[in-house]
Amino acid sequence: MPKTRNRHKRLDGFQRLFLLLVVCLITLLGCILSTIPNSAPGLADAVARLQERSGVKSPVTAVLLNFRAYDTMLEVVVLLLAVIGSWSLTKSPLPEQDTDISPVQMGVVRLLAPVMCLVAAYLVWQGSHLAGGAFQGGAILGAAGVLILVSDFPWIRTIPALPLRIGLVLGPLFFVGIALCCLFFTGKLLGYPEGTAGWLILLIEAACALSIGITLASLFAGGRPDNTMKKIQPPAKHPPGKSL
Amino acid sequence: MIFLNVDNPSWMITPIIVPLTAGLLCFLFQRKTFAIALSAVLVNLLAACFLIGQLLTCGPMRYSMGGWQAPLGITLRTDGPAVLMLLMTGVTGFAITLYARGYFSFRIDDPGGTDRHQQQQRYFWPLWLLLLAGLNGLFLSNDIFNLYITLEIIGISAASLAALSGKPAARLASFRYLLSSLLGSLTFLLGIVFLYKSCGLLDLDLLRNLTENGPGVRAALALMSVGLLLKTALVPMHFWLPPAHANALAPVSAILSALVIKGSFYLLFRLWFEVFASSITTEALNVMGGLGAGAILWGAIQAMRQHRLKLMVAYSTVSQLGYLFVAFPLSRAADNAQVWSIVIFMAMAHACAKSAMFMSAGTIFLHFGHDRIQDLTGVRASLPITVLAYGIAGVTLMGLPPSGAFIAKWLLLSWALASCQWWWVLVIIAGSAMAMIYVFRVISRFIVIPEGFSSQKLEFHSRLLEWPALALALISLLLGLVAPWLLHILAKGSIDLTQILPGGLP
Amino acid sequence: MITTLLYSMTGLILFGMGLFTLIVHSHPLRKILAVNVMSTGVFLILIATAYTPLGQGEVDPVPHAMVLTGIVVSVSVTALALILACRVQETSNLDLLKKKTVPETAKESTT
Amino acid sequence: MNWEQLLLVSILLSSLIPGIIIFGLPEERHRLRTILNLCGAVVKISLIVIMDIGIYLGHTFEIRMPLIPGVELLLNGDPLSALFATLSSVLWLLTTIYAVGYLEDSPNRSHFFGYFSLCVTVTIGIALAGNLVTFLLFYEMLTLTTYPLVIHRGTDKSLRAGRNYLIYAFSGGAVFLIAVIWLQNVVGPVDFSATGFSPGFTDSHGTVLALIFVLLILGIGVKAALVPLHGWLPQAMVAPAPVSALLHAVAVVKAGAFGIVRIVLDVYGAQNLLLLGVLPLLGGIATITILYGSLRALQQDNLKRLLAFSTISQVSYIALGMSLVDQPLAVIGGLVHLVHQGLMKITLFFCAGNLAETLGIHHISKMNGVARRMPLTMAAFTIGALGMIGIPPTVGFVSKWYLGLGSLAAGNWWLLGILAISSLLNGCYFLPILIRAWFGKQQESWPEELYVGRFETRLMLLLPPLITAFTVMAAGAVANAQISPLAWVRFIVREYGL
Amino acid sequence: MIYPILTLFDILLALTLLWLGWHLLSTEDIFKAVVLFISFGLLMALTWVRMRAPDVALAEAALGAGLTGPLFLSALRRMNRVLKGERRLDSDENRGEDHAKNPKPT
Repeated sequence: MPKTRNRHKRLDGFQRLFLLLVVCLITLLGCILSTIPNSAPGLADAVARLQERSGVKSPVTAVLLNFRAYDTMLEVVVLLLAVIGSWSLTKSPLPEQDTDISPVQMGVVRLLAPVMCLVAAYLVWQGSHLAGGAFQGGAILGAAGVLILVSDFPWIRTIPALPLRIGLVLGPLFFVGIALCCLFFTGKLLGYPEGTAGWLILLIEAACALSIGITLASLFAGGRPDNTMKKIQPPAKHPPGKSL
Repeated sequence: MIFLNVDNPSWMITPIIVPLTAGLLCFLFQRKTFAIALSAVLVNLLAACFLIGQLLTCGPMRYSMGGWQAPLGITLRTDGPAVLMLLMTGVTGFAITLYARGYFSFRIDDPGGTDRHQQQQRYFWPLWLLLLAGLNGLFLSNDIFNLYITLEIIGISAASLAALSGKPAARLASFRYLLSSLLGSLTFLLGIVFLYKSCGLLDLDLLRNLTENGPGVRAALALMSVGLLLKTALVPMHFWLPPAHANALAPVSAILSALVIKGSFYLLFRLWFEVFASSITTEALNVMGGLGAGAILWGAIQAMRQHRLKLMVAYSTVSQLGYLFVAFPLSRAADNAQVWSIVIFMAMAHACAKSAMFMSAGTIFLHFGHDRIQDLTGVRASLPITVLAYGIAGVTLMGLPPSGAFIAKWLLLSWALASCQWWWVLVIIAGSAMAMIYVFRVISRFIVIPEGFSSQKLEFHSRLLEWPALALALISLLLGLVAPWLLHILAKGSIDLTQILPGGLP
Repeated sequence: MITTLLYSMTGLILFGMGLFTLIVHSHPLRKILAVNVMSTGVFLILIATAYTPLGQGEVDPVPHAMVLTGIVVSVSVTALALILACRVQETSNLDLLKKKTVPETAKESTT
Repeated sequence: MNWEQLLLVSILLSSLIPGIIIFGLPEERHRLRTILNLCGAVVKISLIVIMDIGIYLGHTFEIRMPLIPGVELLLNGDPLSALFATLSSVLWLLTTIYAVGYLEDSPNRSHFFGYFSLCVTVTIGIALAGNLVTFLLFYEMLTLTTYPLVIHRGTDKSLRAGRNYLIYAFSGGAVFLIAVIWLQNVVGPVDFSATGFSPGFTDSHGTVLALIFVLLILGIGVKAALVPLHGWLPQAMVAPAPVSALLHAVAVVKAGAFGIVRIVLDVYGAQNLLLLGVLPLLGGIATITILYGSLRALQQDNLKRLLAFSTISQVSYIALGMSLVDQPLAVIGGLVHLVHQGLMKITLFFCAGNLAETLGIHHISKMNGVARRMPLTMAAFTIGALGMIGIPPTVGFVSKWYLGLGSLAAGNWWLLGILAISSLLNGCYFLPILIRAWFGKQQESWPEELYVGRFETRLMLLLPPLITAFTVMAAGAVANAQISPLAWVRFIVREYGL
Repeated sequence: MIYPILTLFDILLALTLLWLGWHLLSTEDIFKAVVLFISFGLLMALTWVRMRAPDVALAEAALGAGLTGPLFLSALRRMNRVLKGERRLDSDENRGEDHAKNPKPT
């Protein structure tokens, strides 16, 4: 389609102007960025100094789940919010039952999914001293969930909503719960008691990884579970809203 | 119980943790959600009051998360503006919660209603409570990256809420809103990157104590400001606001217009007048003021031209936001606490008035099935309290005494005259005059009952739909009368620069 | 130092490209892609800032944590935006397609 | 809180509370509504009389409520506010009685009476305001509360009138606001006091203060209907008769005039104004307004419009008196006209309302021989009209006498001439009406005869104008007595030390 | 000695990133753009490793390529399906009417 391509490529006046603007802006920012002296100390030293007290060996995990655990707590909530938002938007448009999945794929998925779960568990565990942690583990879990969803196992449709919700909320709720327990015992929100930091972080990470996995899979599913679904409605037939 | 002491800073986390937990529980249980939500907003309101009391007795406080001190750990802090914003959120949020209950039960009880309303209510509560937690987190946070995350929480939940109504227009508006908000957050994040590269710090108090303000810091501030302006919908970056606010469900519109926008504005203001106050130039302040003036005029003109009530109210938000920015250039004539006082008055009055207006508009929409201004004659006969609430809120928008907006405008005009900047006076007065026109264009329709008009007898009548709006409108009107008390809190809560020591690891 | 600069500039240019595409193009998926590219650009600058060559000390872990957080946030927002975009498409296409299909069917009737 | 402050608050509440209750009452509870209204009015009058006595005996009535530094709400009962408050409350009582009769069986009465009560509360607030901020507060609220009354009929015409009213009033309010803030910036917070601000400012900021004075007068002149800011007033005549009576005689126009008095006497003070040299300006505007209003009134056929233009003309006597602020006699004349004009004008409006309500007469040309059908009403009207012309022993004569004496004392012969011309013009437009009504022959049947009964019209419509007309005569006849408006105004002028 | 090689590698990597980024943003075909985006994500993972950020690299590999890609693809499929389904449904419904109403096409 050369014609459309041409039309596409040609920029109108506004676009040219905007391009110019963006180029200028980026150049300006680039100049500024290059002139910033690299003298800022950063927080590396602080992390290194406090590493021992964090209960984990990996500095990134220490920052994520101890020094700045509050950020992570809120961020797990962000993930959950995305799911709530997507559930509020639409039902899950799972593919039609009649799409045929090759048995090879089914077999591979059956084999791969448990392995991925294992990998995820390993990543979570490894997070305390090497690269890895809740997010990575959760991401692998989520990928496993995506595989299962794509292969369209019949039991996916029958997952009741409540356990799914429990799985989704588990991570954030557990995080908040631990935080409040810490508040109770040490007087500081998320201030882990002496010596328990490592274990608590591992627990939190495990719960969060599970939740993140489920969250990502639910996001892939693209909507709330529809347990009453006998016949699958194509989303287009969904009546458009009438009022407000 | 040592942590139950009044002077324990741990109380600060209540307004964040309680709505957060309640939101999670609401999502988990999906039954008795109103009870959970109501108790959460009630606790939130009480916590805000308690924090004010704490501020008055013990002064500003800082709280280090997990006991990790500033450069590395995340700190929260209370000061005058923050607790007042919490109070604003608490009061408005409480009323909105009650209203939302009335709104949803009205629609669910409607015989023509479908399952859709049930679904909307089910997802409204967790989204709203998490949004509330995000807002409170924003007001209290003292760490710039943490602020980014709270902004994201607010942005995502607000966009989801805006799409809740299920109308195609609402979804489209919500998509635009989400993208704009994302663009805003990303620009803000780029600013954080510049800041971290230049200073290596994330804590606002420590950043404030840095005397160095090289080009890096300036660029960071500019980027963060642009991001926040996009989220605050200052003209000309307001394009996403009117459709998103006007097409949402009425309680959602109230939340978006009253609270969400104030969050990003508060942050912007804090950055400009507290953290980077030393790098601000007069030109930059004038640019902001100019944009604010543009917003006042443009928003008001658009509001006057609208045919739909909710769109009109949404454009009036655009206009009212301008006043907050006109305060920028005039700040040179006043000291810091005064600038805060004007912004706080304006924000609080606008939050209460605008949510009351959206609630009234929503109630009218529910009962009449449309919100075309032309056809809303004689609404007073069927919904007197709603119309009263709308009228009182309108009076606040016009900035008549004794509303909080009047106090704010008084201060603005006073500074403008004191520093001989005539043009601001003209803009402010013109904005108020146009506000008068667009408010009264509607009110005169509402209250006139032409001869031979038979008022519709309404079958459903929910008190929850009418009284919260009236209460908020009255609060906004009488805000000026409690002005000394608010000023007292602001004065008490301004952080003394010398109190904050740099560094300080445990 | 030069590495940091190189990657920072790359990140900045990615940001700019994303910004341009986000504003200029109208397709929702492309807009979401553009936002993703933008966020990647920002993360790249941040990580490049923290970078210190091997043997010259520890890498600052705080930006890494920030980027991790940011990536997760961006994934979740992307997912939400995609679903929203689908819903927009589903409802808005009704009108759009009806306009389109008239000439199509007309063509069929003439042939 | 001592009893004086309590009294001030209860004066305001005595009409606010009935108003709020009335809003909540269902439409058909008219008996309860009437009782509430009348009780409120009577209570208010008695409270205000107590305050008057207190002020006379030298008590101070004052409530302060600081808002922000430099801005505070201040309610203050001084002799001047007592004058206005007493006038308003007495006329409110009469107007309420009249309105009950007037609006019998018409729809939306709870709405009407609710705003009516609020309106009076606000007017009393204006009377009691102790500084410019408080004055401004009530001044803006007055616009808000009278607006629903103006558009009460709901016709397109009334909506248009309402819109114009709002635009005029709020523009005036905005100018006034700017002027107030500017003034505060220059001289600091100003309370209403007998001397005004310190004369030192006049030397240092003369031009600015003069400009601010002009702005203040412009802002307030909208409500006082000074030419050329009078456009809203004749249009607002579409409102029901009690509203017109209230707007013209008690609330809005009078509030504007009262504001001028406050600004001249209390904010600037005679001394400052003389130094600034802006008084001739005020006098000039007042003169133009007096003549213009009278001339326009001459051309009217619609009775209410004629009365409206007559109001424009008459209210400016007050401004005229104020422009001669250095002459105690002129000040007395102006101040006492505040009361006298209210009494006379409300009588006229009551009568015009009676004509319209009983016989459907809106135009002068239809009034031939109406006095034979409604002798009492027309008698009251005649007294009011003669008062307007200034024929003794009515109160109108008293005001004009003092104004004339004041202008003579100031050596302004031309002002005396203006007064004479104005009286002549008043005669020109009122006397033909009187002649037509008393001696004209009824040519055709009345436009629509709405009421036939024992009296010439409903008793509740008849009594108020009779009472006010009697007062017009009595207060003029006993002007020199111990208790009369004139006596109180003399007391005020003594207090100001003029 | 290792320095120039690394720099060369860096430049190559950066240029590839930019090239990929530009292409994925400007290509006509959305599907192609998504595929390019996935490869872009993988390349980013490589960059993170280069920047000594293994945690981020892992997350990027798993999230950026492993999840965002499928998310985009499924959204694309959903949109296309809607488009097709809509068209089929639409034309089915309208064909008869169009024949009846608009015998003369413009």
